[in-house]
Amino acid sequence: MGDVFIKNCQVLENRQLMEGTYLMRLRAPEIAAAAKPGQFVMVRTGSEPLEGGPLLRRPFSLHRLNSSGEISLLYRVIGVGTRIMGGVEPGRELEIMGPLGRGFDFSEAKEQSYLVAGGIGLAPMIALAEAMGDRKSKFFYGARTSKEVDVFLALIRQTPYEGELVLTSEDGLKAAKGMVTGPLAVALEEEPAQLFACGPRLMLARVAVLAREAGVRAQVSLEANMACGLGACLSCAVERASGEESGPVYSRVCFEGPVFFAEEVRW
Amino acid sequence: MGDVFIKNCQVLENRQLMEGTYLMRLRAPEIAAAAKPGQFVMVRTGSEPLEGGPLLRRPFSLHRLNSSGEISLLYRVIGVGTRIMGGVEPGRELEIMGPLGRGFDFSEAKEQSYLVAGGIGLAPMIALAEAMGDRKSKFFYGARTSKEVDVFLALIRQTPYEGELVLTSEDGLKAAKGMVTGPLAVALEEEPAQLFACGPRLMLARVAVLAREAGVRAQVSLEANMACGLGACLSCAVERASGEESGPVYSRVCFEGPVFFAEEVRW
Amino acid sequence: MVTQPDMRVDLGKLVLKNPVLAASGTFGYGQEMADFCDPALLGGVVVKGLTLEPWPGNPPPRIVETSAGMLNSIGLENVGLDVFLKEKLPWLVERNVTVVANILGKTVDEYAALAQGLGKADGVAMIEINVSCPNVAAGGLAFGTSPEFTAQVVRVVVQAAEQPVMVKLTPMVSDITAVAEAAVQAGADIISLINTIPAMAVDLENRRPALKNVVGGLSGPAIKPVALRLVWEVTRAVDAPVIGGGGIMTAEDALEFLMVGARAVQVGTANFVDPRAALKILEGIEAYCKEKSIQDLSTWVGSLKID
Amino acid sequence: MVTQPDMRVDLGKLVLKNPVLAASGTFGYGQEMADFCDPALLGGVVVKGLTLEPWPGNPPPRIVETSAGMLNSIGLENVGLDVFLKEKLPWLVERNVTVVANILGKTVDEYAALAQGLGKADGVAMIEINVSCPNVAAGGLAFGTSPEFTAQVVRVVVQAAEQPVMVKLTPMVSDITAVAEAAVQAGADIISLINTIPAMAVDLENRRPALKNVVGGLSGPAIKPVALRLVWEVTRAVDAPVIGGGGIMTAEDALEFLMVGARAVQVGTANFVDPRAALKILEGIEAYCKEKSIQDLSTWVGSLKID
Ligand SMILES: Cc1cc2nc3c(=O)[nH]c(=O)nc-3n(C[C@H](O)[C@H](O)[C@H](O)COP(=O)(O)OP(=O)(O)OC[C@H]3O[C@@H](n4cnc5c(N)ncnc54)[C@H](O)[C@@H]3O)c2cc1C
Ligand SMILES: Cc1cc2nc3c(=O)[nH]c(=O)nc-3n(C[C@H](O)[C@H](O)[C@H](O)COP(=O)(O)OP(=O)(O)OC[C@H]3O[C@@H](n4cnc5c(N)ncnc54)[C@H](O)[C@@H]3O)c2cc1C
Ligand SMILES: Cc1cc2nc3c(=O)[nH]c(=O)nc-3n(C[C@H](O)[C@H](O)[C@H](O)COP(=O)(O)O)c2cc1C
Ligand SMILES: Cc1cc2nc3c(=O)[nH]c(=O)nc-3n(C[C@H](O)[C@H](O)[C@H](O)COP(=O)(O)O)c2cc1C
Ligand code: FES
Ligand code: FES
Repeated sequence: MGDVFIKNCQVLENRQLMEGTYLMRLRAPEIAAAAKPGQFVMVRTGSEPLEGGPLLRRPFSLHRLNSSGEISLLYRVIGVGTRIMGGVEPGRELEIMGPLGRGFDFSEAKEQSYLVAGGIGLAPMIALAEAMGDRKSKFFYGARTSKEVDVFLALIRQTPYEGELVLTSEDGLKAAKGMVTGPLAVALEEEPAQLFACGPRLMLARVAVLAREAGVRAQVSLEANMACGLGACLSCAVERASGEESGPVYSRVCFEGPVFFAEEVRW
Repeated sequence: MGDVFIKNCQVLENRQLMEGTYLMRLRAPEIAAAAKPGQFVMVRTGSEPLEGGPLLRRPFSLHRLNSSGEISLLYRVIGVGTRIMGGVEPGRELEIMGPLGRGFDFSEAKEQSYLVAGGIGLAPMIALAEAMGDRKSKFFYGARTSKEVDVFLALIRQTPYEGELVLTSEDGLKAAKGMVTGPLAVALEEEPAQLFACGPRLMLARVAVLAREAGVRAQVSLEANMACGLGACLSCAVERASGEESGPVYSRVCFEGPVFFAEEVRW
Repeated sequence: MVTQPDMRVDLGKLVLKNPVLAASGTFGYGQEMADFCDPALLGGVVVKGLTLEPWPGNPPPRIVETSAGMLNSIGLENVGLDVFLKEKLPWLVERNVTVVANILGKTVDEYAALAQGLGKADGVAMIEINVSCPNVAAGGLAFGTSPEFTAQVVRVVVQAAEQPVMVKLTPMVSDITAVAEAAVQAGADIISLINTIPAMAVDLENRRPALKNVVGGLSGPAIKPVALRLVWEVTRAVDAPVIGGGGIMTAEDALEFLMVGARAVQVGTANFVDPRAALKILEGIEAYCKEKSIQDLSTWVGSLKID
Repeated sequence: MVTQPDMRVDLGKLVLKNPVLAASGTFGYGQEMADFCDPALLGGVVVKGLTLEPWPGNPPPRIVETSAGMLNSIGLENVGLDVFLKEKLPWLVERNVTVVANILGKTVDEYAALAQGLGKADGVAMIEINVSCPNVAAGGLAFGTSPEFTAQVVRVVVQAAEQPVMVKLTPMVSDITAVAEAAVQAGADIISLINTIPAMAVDLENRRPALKNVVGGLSGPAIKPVALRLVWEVTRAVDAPVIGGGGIMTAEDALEFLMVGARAVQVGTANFVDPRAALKILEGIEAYCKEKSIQDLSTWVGSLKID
């Protein structure tokens, strides 16, 4: 797995990008140096039992990794843990564990790659886009609203990513109306390419089908409720495709994942 | 009981007076108007279950009451609730319930009254001293350290209280060495007077004995673990002196107290 | 269009105006919290557990806070049946409060005598049997830990009482459905659960138990998952209506108990945190019904979907 | 002068180097958390519950957080006895870890077979019997809810095993002392408790159980007061050494269990919150002993004062 750290990391910035979506920058030199795109960290949002806050750490993908020792998280406020995160003032420290899990494998760069993100699944895809640098790729992003499109554009433009952007939004404003898997299917027909994807489970299931049909491989980043993040508790099970005959077989999203090849997973 | 309120009160000031002891001023016009010395409030230091902080409210005596709608609490950091209080920034609001319980009865002012406070038991005694105004009285304060003596002097000098001050400290610096019940016993012998007291249980037990021996009445403010503060849960039991023959009988510190006549209590 | 949802609860022999009750021992005799919560607005008020004779309770300390919960060992301090009927009940009746009397005996005969005494009283809508008291005759374990003892108590109370009888189950048993079934077979009209879970805390510094009584009952959010599970098991095992509770702090918590199968809920510890809690929970349920267009709350009861 | 306190724990047939063990199912096979907690430094590592055959476990979601606690329904996913012996145990043995094997059978025979398989293995210091599995032959209630079934399982394991045998009790019984006594009479060397408390959570928005398995086990700070009470009851009822746990997050928590009478503790959920937790707790106990001049930790065990 490589090195894993638990560090008190100073929050450098914690900014609301739009209603309910925040970007947090942290000083975390060890983690930044060891991490690769697709890996995640676990953030402790609570403190001592009675003093309050949640018990378990919360998992977040690494959204940006930079060589000057910073990491970023892009997160959506869902419940108590992310609400607490949203209220953290810059200057304070958060205890972060990471980097964790298996990230994207983009060593064997093909001629062409398609990056596919839906909603907050954007978080790790920006790190990947950044790391892929000027390799030939297209970035497919499916937003719900035009506001999300704006946020995406602002984020991607901060990176040196130079590939083509293909945008959809559910409201059809500022981007093609519909789901991002629509244009993706078209692109795959025109030019098959390996896929990297993160987003809602239904989107990923569709990506898996498209990949199979196009005869390309897809790496997808999955989510699961997690307790330890280290492979010890077996909370974060995802059923493997292999388990069909002999009963189900599970993998750990935190350890064997969060990035899986689509064909490994039972959808 | 008179009116009781639950109000979100703005913290106007929250100042450390010495290591572990704080003074908090709050805007609480309804409570300030309804309260009298010896009554208390219950402060909510926690929030929603998972979000954290303690479940139950914490009881605190009213330390100052003023006609311009402010109340003050003088508190010592003991555990999680008071630690959270110590960290509250002015401007934020705390949910306060009060005024609660039976305060001091000083309507029948005798020629002379003795106010007796030990440690943080000072809190309600300042309110009482202030309310007694220029009636003839002496204030006995037992400190542990000279620093506590300084804090006491600073606090009492903010009030119009003009009675005599009799100070002791355990370290014997800046005040007579020993327990405050020493000089109190001497004073009672010279000139018996009704007693008003708040402090550690052992001090109050001694005050009760001195009162009995001197043939004067003593009102003492007691503490007990509390859940509701309203007389409903029966958590805050103190054994009554009356219950000797027929088995124990209990009173509620939050409702029949916190101020009791010493002879009501089984010490 | 949003209309007022029907919040009434059909308990068979009795219809409650709404599904939120104050739990025994957490609301005094209704009067103590009246400044903040008009007891007449609630589905019912279960008064502090009654014994035949007045009872002094345990020596202090009687409570201590724990992680997301509290322990109490009040020890059933109460005014006794007679004083309740003469001094406490009239105030409640005058205000039209739906009164549930919670009773506890040290023997089966005491339970019968309590039921008889209450049976004659106007204004007691229901009797709740607390079977958590140690059954001295049977070695000190609580009546409620055995289906047989529970049935025995229920039988005499049902016979002596004029009102519908509800049995409040103790959580600390290996098979709650056996106890619930025995209670229903013995004639109980309604099952309520859960009572507190026996537990303990210590004071490290003084090397002593935090409660003078050493052991107390755990309540509050900490026990909610245990309570939900027990309510789930019991509603699937018996046909009698179930009133659920344990750690309910918010309207969402209450809606969860209803969804799992409880027809009504009891709010306990939350009353201490905020004496307005029961009313806020009631209002929250109503608001939720309006938002989700639930016309009749009874359609929500037991609506949990299992694949 | 502060000297190094003696932290060893005498369990009769076995002496542990210190009183802090990692609880089964919360520390994997020791390897997973090794980056943060050297398992050799702990008093022992209880590995994930073993069954005879590999077991896939339950479908997800398998965990959910609750107030001061969590529910899990892992469903005993494990590699099975053979793979454990071949692939997991050697790593632990090589590092001198005190290994406790936690075993679970669906029948009495399976328990016996597990004990036999482990008995031959070098490097398993102790066997912990998990009696929380539903006893299919006896109507689906867990073995551990009945003194008789518990005794039955203990008897066959003690007979088949070469190592000292510890039984881990289920909290959800009305009289834990009866189960503990039966276990000791059947030959158990050590009692450990508590396992998780059966509980449930639901997802209001989706109207579904939060866990796919509907019911899971509650662990964490929420259950600490229940665990302390059970440890207290068992240590007073039986002479066999007791290892206590349930909601231990800090050294103070651990010291409380020891004060109440446990000779050692198991740290579970805390490992998830912080994989360094068990070590920090160990260090905290040591620091406390030094501060309070406790030369021999065993003098602290059971030092709770009752008036
Ligand atoms: C590998 C991984 C990477 C993730 N990356 C991101 C990211 O970059 N940005 C982002 O906004 N979110 C991300 N998530 C989801 C994020 O972890 C949850 O939204 C968050 O834990 C919610 O916590 P909460 O306390 O606010 O919500 P609550 O609903 O109060 O949480 C209750 C419990 O459910 C768990 N939980 C709730 N939602 C999820 C979820 N979708 N996935 C896993 N556990 C969940 C929580 O961790 C917690 O244990 C990721 C999840 C995983 C597993
Ligand atoms: C009527 C009354 C008036 C009080 N006035 C003051 C005051 O003016 N200034 C001040 O500093 N303190 C006062 N106290 C004590 C104060 O309530 C406690 O110090 C405080 O509740 C401790 O809370 P914690 O969470 O910090 O401590 P913890 O020890 O974490 O509290 C745990 C539990 O014990 C209870 N508790 C702990 N200590 C006491 C205590 N001494 N009395 C009652 N309950 C306690 C808490 O309320 C809580 O329920 C008063 C207590 C009572 C009953
Ligand atoms: C201080 C206190 C006193 C209680 N007294 C009684 C009682 O007299 N009779 C009874 O049946 N239950 C009693 N209970 C149990 C509650 O009615 C309720 O069943 C339990 O607290 C669980 O609900 P909660 O978590 O909402 O508090 C008492 C609980 C508390 C906290
Ligand atoms: C995720 C998880 C898995 C567990 N697996 C097992 C197991 O396989 N065998 C067992 O005896 N106990 C198992 N337990 C119970 C723990 O060992 C421990 O007894 C319980 O969690 C209470 O302690 P805690 O509150 O410190 O976690 C498991 C607990 C958790 C949280
Ligand atoms: S979160 Fe513990 S194994 Fe994945
Ligand atoms: S605190 Fe509830 S009766 Fe006094």
